[in-house]
Amino acid sequence: MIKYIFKRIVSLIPVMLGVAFIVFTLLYLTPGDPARIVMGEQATEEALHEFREKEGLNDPFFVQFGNYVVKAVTKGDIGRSYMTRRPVFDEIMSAFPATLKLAVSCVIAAVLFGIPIGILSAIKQNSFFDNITRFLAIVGLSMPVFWQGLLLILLFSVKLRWFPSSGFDSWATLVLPTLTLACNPLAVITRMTRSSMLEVVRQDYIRTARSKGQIERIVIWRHALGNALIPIVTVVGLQFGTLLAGAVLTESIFSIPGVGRLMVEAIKMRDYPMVQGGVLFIAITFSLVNLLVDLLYAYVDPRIRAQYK
Amino acid sequence: KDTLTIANIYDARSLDPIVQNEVAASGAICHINETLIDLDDEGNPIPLLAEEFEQIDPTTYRFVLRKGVKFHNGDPFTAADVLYSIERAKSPLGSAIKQYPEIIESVVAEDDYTVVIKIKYPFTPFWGTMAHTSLAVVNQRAVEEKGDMYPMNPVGTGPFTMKEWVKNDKLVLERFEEYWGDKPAYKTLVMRSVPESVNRTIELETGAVDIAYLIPTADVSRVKDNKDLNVISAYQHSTCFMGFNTAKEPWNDPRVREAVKLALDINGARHAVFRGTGETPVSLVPKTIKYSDQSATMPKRDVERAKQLLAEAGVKLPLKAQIWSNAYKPRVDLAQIFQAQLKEVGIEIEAKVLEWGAYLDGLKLGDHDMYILGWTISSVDPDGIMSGIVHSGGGSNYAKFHDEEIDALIDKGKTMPDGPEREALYMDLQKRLNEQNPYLYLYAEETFYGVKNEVENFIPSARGYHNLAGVSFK
Amino acid sequence: MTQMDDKKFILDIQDLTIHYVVESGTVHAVENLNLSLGYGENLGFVGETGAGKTTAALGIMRLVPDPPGKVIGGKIIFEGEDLLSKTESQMRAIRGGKISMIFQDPMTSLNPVITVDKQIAEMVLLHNDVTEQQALERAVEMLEMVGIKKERARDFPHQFSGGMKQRVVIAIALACNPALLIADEPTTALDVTIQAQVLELMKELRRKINTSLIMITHDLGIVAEMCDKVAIMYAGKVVEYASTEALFNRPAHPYTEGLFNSIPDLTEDEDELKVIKGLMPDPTDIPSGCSFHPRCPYAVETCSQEVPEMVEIEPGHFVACPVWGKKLLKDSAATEVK
Amino acid sequence: MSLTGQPIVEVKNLKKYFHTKRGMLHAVDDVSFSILKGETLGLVGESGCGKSTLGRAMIRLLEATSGEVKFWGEDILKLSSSRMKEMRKKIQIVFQDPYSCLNPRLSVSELISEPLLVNKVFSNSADRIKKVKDLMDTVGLAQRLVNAYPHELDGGRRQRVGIARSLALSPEFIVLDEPVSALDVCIQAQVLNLLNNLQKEFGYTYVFISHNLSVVKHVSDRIAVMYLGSMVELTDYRSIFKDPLHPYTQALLSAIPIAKMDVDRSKRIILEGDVPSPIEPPAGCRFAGRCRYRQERCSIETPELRQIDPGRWVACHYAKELKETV
Amino acid sequence: MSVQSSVKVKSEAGLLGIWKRLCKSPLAMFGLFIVGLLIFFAITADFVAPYRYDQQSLMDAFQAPSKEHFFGTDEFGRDIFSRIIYGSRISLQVGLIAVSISVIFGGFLGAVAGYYGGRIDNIIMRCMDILLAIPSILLAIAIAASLGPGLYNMMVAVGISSTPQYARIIRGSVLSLRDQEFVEAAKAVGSSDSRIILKHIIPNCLAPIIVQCTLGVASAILTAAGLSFIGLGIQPPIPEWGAMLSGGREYIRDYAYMTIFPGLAIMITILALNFLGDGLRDVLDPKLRR
Ligand SMILES: Nc1ncnc2c1ncn2[C@@H]1O[C@H](COP(=O)(O)OP(=O)(O)OP(=O)(O)O)[C@@H](O)[C@H]1O
Ligand SMILES: Nc1ncnc2c1ncn2[C@@H]1O[C@H](COP(=O)(O)OP(=O)(O)OP(=O)(O)O)[C@@H](O)[C@H]1O
Ligand SMILES: [Mg+2]
Ligand SMILES: [Mg+2]
Ligand code: NI
Repeated sequence: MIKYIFKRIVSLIPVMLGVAFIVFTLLYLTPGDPARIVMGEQATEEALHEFREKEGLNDPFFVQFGNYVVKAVTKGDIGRSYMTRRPVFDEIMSAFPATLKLAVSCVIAAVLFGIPIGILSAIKQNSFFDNITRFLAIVGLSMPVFWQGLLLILLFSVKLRWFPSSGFDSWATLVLPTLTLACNPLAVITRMTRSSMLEVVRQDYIRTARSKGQIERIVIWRHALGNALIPIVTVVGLQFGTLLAGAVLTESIFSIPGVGRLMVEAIKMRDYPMVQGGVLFIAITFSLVNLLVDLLYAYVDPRIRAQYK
Repeated sequence: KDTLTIANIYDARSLDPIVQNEVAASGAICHINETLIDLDDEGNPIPLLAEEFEQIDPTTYRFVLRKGVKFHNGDPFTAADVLYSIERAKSPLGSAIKQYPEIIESVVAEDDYTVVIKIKYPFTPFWGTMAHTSLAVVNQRAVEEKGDMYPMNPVGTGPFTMKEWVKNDKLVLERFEEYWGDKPAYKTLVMRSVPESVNRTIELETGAVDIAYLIPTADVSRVKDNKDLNVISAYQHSTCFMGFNTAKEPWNDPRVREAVKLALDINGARHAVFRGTGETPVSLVPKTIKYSDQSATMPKRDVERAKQLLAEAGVKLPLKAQIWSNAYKPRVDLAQIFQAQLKEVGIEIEAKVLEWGAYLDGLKLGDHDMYILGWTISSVDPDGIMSGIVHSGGGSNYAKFHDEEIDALIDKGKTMPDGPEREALYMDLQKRLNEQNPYLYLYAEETFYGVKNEVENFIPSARGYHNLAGVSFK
Repeated sequence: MTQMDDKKFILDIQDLTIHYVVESGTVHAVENLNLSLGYGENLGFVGETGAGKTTAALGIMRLVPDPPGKVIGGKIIFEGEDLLSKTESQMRAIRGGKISMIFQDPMTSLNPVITVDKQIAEMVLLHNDVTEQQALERAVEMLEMVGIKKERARDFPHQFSGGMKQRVVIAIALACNPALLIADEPTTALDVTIQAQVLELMKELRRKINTSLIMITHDLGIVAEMCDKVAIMYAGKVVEYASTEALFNRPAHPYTEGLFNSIPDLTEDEDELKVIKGLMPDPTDIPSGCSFHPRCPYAVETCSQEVPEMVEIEPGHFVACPVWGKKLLKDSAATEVK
Repeated sequence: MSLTGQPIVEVKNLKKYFHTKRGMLHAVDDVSFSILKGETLGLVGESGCGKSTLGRAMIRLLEATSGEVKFWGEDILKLSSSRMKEMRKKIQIVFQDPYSCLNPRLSVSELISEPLLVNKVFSNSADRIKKVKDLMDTVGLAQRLVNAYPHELDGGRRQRVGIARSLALSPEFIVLDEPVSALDVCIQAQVLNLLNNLQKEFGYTYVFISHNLSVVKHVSDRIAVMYLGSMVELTDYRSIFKDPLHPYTQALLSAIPIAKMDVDRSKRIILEGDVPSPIEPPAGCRFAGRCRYRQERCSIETPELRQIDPGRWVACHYAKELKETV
Repeated sequence: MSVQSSVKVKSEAGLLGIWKRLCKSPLAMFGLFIVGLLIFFAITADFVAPYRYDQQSLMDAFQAPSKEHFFGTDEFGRDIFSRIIYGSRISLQVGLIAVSISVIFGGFLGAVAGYYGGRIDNIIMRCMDILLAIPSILLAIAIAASLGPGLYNMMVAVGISSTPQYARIIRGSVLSLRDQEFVEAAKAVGSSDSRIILKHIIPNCLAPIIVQCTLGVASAILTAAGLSFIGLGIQPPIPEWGAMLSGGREYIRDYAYMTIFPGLAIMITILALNFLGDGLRDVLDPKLRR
């Protein structure tokens, strides 16, 4: 197992190099001069030049990329933000808690509701309840989050005044963003649970369990869910990974100081080190969540456990 | 009540005075670090950390420092701190604000409480420079101790000390009990950043904040109608204008520029976009700034005359052109209205909205026809805007405007001591500019601050950032 | 079939009808099925794919998937009581306890995420008043009985080969000494040598535990080896029912005969197989009268109109064919010519 | 049919290994034999013993690891791809699963005419259609099915389509990879009769792969028994059933349940244990672990497939001795 | 003993069969209807819309929905109804072109990776992993920022960022088809690689691709709207729904209809596409057919 984890982490290296390269290329192709944006319209030409020199922006592309990689690998230094002059890592870490909190609360909400609803929907296939949840799940997938967020603010902050519309300090501030953001994962998880359960309850071993005289509740929760969990874990992981990358739109609507907003700001401000570091960080987080999901597979399914040895 | 909560649109990017040159940062820093002097509403220097100051000769200034001032970490404030702060601002670290300390030739401490500053050449707006937050005094020991973490833990002599900073969410400041001056009436200052304008109003209405900056015009009447709330409006030292690319056919012809001016109903457009608030400027120099020429008038819209002028200039219609702008909504809206209005004279406009970085880059390359941009004056003097965008060597002269006589006037105005003579020069300058129309002045934005009734003494400043130390509750 | 004394039989199925209602129509999976099984008897249940063997077995277990399956009518008398009128919880006590079932495919009948000992213990726990520990001990015992070493008790199903999995399935089925064991093609998915192992094991265990057995298969060889009685099923109905000896030596239904002829004989050489023409009827659209008549070489006009009754042609040998006599005559004529 | 015809296919030292995560999988390990013109060679063995792999490697649907396969004396494993395409007309295959071997998107006529089309046998489509109809007649498919899609057909008919496809190019040699395993007994019998009749009529040479011994016996002239990638016995069909020599063959035969009452089942040999893994198999006789007669030598020395009697090949060190005892 | 079903629908494959089964699902039909309407609007916007999308009338700004303006007017007095109708053109284009880009790139890469396997597969899929590791909205933002805003750049951005998904799906189906016996059977009769891919593999993985496409169009429209919402989308006055929503959000409290209608338009479109996609999935998936 340890060896497997190690192997997976090693295999991240080329992917991360690729990610860094793509981001570098994109930024290189992006119009907009960081010096000018950072230093403002009123900066002198000389000052701009000095800035570019200092940040190595005048070097050829591959030299820049090489320097970056060498520094990152040898010193673990992914640069300083142009805007704040602080280490990129510190900056990300100051935005990450908010994103993490939001992601966790969304995933918890989505899992807590999605899985039971999905199961119920599957065991009562084609019932009224099933049809309604299926319908609502698609509706949940179809709502643009930014619109939903606005409407929620309109309803809960303006009309009812139940929850604050922005900020990020108390649990109350978490409610609306979670409500907005959890909709999509909830729908996805419900659908996945349903289809995966439907697949599993048709399996022979479920029939075997029933033929033992086992009561239905245990058949469903122990025999069926245990086996249906793999695809569910996958989507939960995927959703979590996506949420950890920052929910740009939700964060900006609810003024949440998260990674997504940080990244968008950084892109707009051409804060190259910030963008590079941020994307790398997100990619690593994403990959680590994937690894975690794969390890969870092994926990859930002994057949997969065997493969990791 | 001992907590004042305000909602601003952005958060400070850094609390290190020399890292950033932006309003939000200044608005936070000015509570923590102080400059030697401040400016009053007329732009005249008033004492702050310097008790006395004088101009010894055209390039030498002497400041006598206040005694008994303490930094938040307990260190006494002396001339050494001033030297350190200015040197630090001039070092490569301060490249983002380089244009301010650049003028300074040398700083000398005559004794522990006297500082003499020499500048490179006579520079009339120098007081403004000294009042800029980038030259605020920092504590050497704190800067060196904190290192990378300094911007998160700034130490100054100001009325507030740093307590907590959740980036992009809120900055919490606490009253500095050993402050040398009048201590604030409340204990805690919370500065939140709420980018969605609708949310700022909502937060104000729900009582979560006491002052909301930059209330959207759509919400002004709502806040006004709320019996618990009040709206305070202010103008800033800024002008928004539409520039022509005067290096490009046919915009190099002043008649074409005038035709465009006549074809537009700028006032009406401004009314629509800002819902009647604000003003349409008649000069490039904002009226809050000295020597602004308010005598000019905005001509009435005259489509026929515009067509005639275009014909005189030999422009083949329909003329295709682009108006560029960044994604700031009022500007985009204006561009769209102009698009409709210019269609009537046969100019077919494509409105091109660019993201800020790409926008500046594009302007630099100069493929544009017309562009909408604003200019905020940081040192309260007309020179800044003139040198910046009118002078042919100006770094932001995206209109590529070039007029030898005007250039000469600007160079001269820069070094002239204040007085009627200087005023006359700037009046002349503005008149000449208005004849050539390289820029059409679009709007001076009126900014609105939503304030709870119980909040007293909130006086917005035209600088765009506001010192809240004097605010009190009823 | 004439009505017989319930007491003689452990299981007596009367007019059982099970349908599947699906999009394309109603599948008449089991139609008016009559069948009985004495105590300790060993019944082979033979028929082609889709004849309704599994469905009938599931019907006995009351496990027909609903929807789409529907038990339309009939009675399933087990030890004197009708299973179809039992409540679900009464039924749960019978399932596994008194009747247990071995399913067709050992690869998929075991829960892949639960260790095998727990899967056996689950069965023990459900029907006996024991602690979990005791149940697990019993599970290990059962495993050893079916020839799996106890060290492997904590393994997961995927760690076993097909034959071993089938042994585990058998262990589960026999864990509570059921009175009736239904084995649904227990060896079809296995290789011949493994199949031989499993069949041998089943014979041995049956000797020990002495349950009644219903062996579902389409392999007449297995029937010959394992069973006392045989029921031949065609399109949802039993068409012939007899002792194995009688059926193999004197097949009476044309379908049974065709079935025998279709199997290449290992012990003799034949050049051409005598095949039954045509195909199994579409289960949603079963021919009227005798459902075999379109394929029957001896069919007469009445075959397409009247549903044939089960007739006892010799003691204990029932056949549902009105023309069996004629056919038999022909048969004997043929032998004479030889 | 005599056993002294011309060898149409000669397989020499054919090996096919697969790289798997757990090591090299010896699916077919050093197999040599020849097939005579017009005969049917039955290939039996348990699941996973490499029957299909051998069948596919023989006709180069899989690239063999080493060895040669001579078709009329020409090594087809070394042919260029264009020559191989020519050769494919002579060599065909029918697959096990009639459900997955037909492209569900193509109609019966498209399916049957595909070989004609890709090999450009007919230049005009009318001829092609005629040929398709002829083929359908040959395999006993009603003409009305010409536009049907595979899912509308039952297994037997699908298998007939598969057979028609492989007959389209008039091959000489056909590999039948379990053509009836997925079919019910009655339909199986129909297809077996069809294959038999076709062989009689056109003189095809078959390799008939199956794990059902009674079926193999029914159709084959000679039978080869495979165990774990290697061939353990190759004999004419009568003798293999009368007196099998290899211990594995003996066990295999005795394991078959016979649908008759009056057979003696007492001599059944029940093998212990399971088929071992073909991954990195140990040296020596592969059957040694389960063999009743195993000696020390068996797990050291790999037995060759040797001719014991004329036409009887056995891969067992003690074949002669066993023969005596039987 | 019971009523026998007399008619039997035999034909299940082929377009007709698909159509028939699709007809049985009311939600899928609803989806199809809305999509049809959308296409109709997109084509005939010039005739159907009561006003032009950029026709301003500052006097008529902020009018609530009425007979003249079904959905009211915006801050320039432009008719929101007309703008939404014109907007369908944009959304449809964004959806279709973005999806075409990802299908073409993703399909090609996925098919090559799946069919040839081995090292090629490895290289292609690692590249896709890299793209996948960058969150798609971020990638879209970065691409939009680097190419500059605008309709076509946005389509490219959205298209590229969802390429890996298609590559994965197509690789998956090719991989499973490659091992099907009918592919081998085609090889056995001498078919060339290109024939196998074009005639045998592609048609058989069409079903998951079609489904993914309908859903992909939906998510492309959403992503595009999201980009517009944060100001990286389309140039005004082009009536992109997301941009309309973004523009109207300042007025949400007084003139909620300015945000509600474009939002509804997006939602109904996505809903319809999802219904259609789900319906198609049920119809085309042989596993669900049984
Ligand atoms: N869940 C189901 N839904 C619809 N039809 C079904 C279902 N299960 C079985 N059938 C149909 O009922 C008929 C009888 O099926 P059953 O499984 O009982 O046959 P069987 O004799 O066990 O066949 P096999 O030998 O293949 O196991 C078949 O036509 C089958 O297609
Ligand atoms: N493409 C492949 N990659 C890896 N291993 C394979 C591959 N194809 C077959 N094998 C392995 O090679 C061995 C022989 O397989 P093969 O399919 O030839 O057996 P078989 O005798 O035809 O079995 P069956 O009776 O089940 O069809 C098996 O262990 C199988 O798992
Ligand atoms: Mg069955
Ligand atoms: Mg095979
Ligand atoms: Ni009926």
